[in-house]
Amino acid sequence: MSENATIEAPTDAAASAAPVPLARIYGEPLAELPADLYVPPDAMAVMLEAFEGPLDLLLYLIRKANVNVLDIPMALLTEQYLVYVEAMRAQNLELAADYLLMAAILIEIKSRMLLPRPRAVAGDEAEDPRAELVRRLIEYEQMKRAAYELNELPQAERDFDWVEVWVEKALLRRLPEVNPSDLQAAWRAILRQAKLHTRHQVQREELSVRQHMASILRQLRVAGGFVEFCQLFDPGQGAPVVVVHFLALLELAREKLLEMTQAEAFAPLYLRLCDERSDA
Amino acid sequence: MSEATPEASPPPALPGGPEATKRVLEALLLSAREPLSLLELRRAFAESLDTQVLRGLLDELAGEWRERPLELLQVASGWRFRTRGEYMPYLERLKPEKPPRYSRAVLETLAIIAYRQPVTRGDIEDIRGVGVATQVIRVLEERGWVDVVGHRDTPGRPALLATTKKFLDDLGLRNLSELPPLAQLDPNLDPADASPQ
Amino acid sequence: MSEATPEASPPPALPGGPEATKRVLEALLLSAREPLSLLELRRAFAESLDTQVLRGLLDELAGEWRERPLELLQVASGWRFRTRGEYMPYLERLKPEKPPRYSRAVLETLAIIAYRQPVTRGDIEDIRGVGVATQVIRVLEERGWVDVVGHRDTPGRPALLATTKKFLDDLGLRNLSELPPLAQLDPNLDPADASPQ
Repeated sequence: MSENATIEAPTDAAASAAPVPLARIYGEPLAELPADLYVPPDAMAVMLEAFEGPLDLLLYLIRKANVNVLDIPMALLTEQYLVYVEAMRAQNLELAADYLLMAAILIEIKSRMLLPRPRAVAGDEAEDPRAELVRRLIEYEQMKRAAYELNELPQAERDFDWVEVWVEKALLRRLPEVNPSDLQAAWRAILRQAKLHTRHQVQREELSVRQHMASILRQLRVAGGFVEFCQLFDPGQGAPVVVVHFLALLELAREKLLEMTQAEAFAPLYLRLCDERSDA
Repeated sequence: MSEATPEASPPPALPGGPEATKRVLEALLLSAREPLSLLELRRAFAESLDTQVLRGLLDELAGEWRERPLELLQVASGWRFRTRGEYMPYLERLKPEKPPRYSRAVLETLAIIAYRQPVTRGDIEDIRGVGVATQVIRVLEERGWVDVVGHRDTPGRPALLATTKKFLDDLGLRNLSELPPLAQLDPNLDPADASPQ
Repeated sequence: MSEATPEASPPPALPGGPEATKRVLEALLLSAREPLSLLELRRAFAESLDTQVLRGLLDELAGEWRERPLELLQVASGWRFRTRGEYMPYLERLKPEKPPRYSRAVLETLAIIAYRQPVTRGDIEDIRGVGVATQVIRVLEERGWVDVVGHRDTPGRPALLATTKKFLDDLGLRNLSELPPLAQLDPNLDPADASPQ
């Protein structure tokens, strides 16, 4: 993008010396494409898409030209605006109606500027035809900067996270709460009822075997088919864990939940789920 | 706390002094999923805590955390702990998706709603000078930052949009007056300032 | 954001010493919604932290919180902070209603699965002496506490049920052997003691 595109007030001489217009854009003569306006087509497309709308484009032109927004040279702003809009059209960018509407507004203001202003009646100053446009530009620029400032504020999830420490009782999900002692109580109730005291005493040691039984079943399920004995063990977990794991294997075999096979003595031992025999 | 069922017990007496009370406040604020208002905090203490005392303890608590990785912040809906900005790079590595970065269209629409509320979609379009895509407003509604607070009594009864408490909370603000002040337009701005970002 | 985008920067060097690292761990664990495994914690540090060092720092951190309202726990799927039980009555008062409770049938079924896994529905019925409604098992499966780990090789190939990692996490247990032991049960226990609360 050119850095020095400015709206230079042409002298009358320059104006009178203007050659035959190159083109007319929306009825406005365009003498020549300002030299500093040439932008490679691809870059132009990117640049034009960067504008949020006609007000944004106008503000850009005004700021780039470094002119006072309260005293906009309408003829030149209009000309430059139309050049950009024409460039958009030439790039086959879908030209929003908003841009065309603004073109019409600019042309209308420009022509009203050329008319002699009616004398103020009773001391009231006649309104500047640019007043409404200026008001809109100022308001938009204010909001545009406010948007920038808002985006600078620390924002949840982007710049910080809220803290929400886990609360054991599932208070927030309104799900029923269970704690280990509830299970103990439930178990006792069952026993009292079924009079199975001796049969169903459960010890800690047995429970850890039961956990390993469940995890071996899961492991075999995921593997599908035969798994070599050694693969079920992780010596890194230490001897006590390996022993419990082995006890769990034996218990599973005893309960006929898994099947062990060996082709010959000292050959690798293979295991699979009994219920997979029919699938295999 | 005894083993007796706590739900059934009468409101407990204030625990042992302000230090213990601060620990309760800490537990409440660290585990709440929303900011807690003074009203809610008092409810947690079965109204046995004076509002002025509570305010003082919250300030002390915020002070105790000043050098730590969390900060206790007062936002629109109450008090809440949040992580400090410098820890975000670590936190982000564990996030499955990147936090949203909003387009200029979304941010400008948000600014207009925030500073000019309540506004209709038409008002926003007038100020921005372009149509506002439905998607833009939906993004803000889905984030919970904007909602419909009424309808203007004009033809079509357009919806009036305003920002929510969550918007203020998520930006760490207590109320709208803490929004950055609107800039007074300087006619001779640095031109670079106005170029599209 | 004026800050450099953290995603683009190379993995940061370890921050200043173990104290600063512990503060990062604190920020991570306090803001996480789920337990964080060692793997995830190492990922947050872009793998620049040795697992043994990490383990040591987590133990130190747990020690630092020993006297505070939260505790740092190791559960089945990793590490997480938890609000200590004695603060529950305050938290509960923030909620207008009381949480629901599971029926006796659900609790007993869960107890049987937890203590006797893997079990079939038939086993549960044998132990309870009554039929078990499909709904009862579905409730536990939907909660993510119970799942099918295989089928017994008997006629009908009944499904074998076991408890999940989530069950352990939600009850604050590291493994099944942390369940209360069911050692010597005296059938003449004080009835109040064993009746479901």
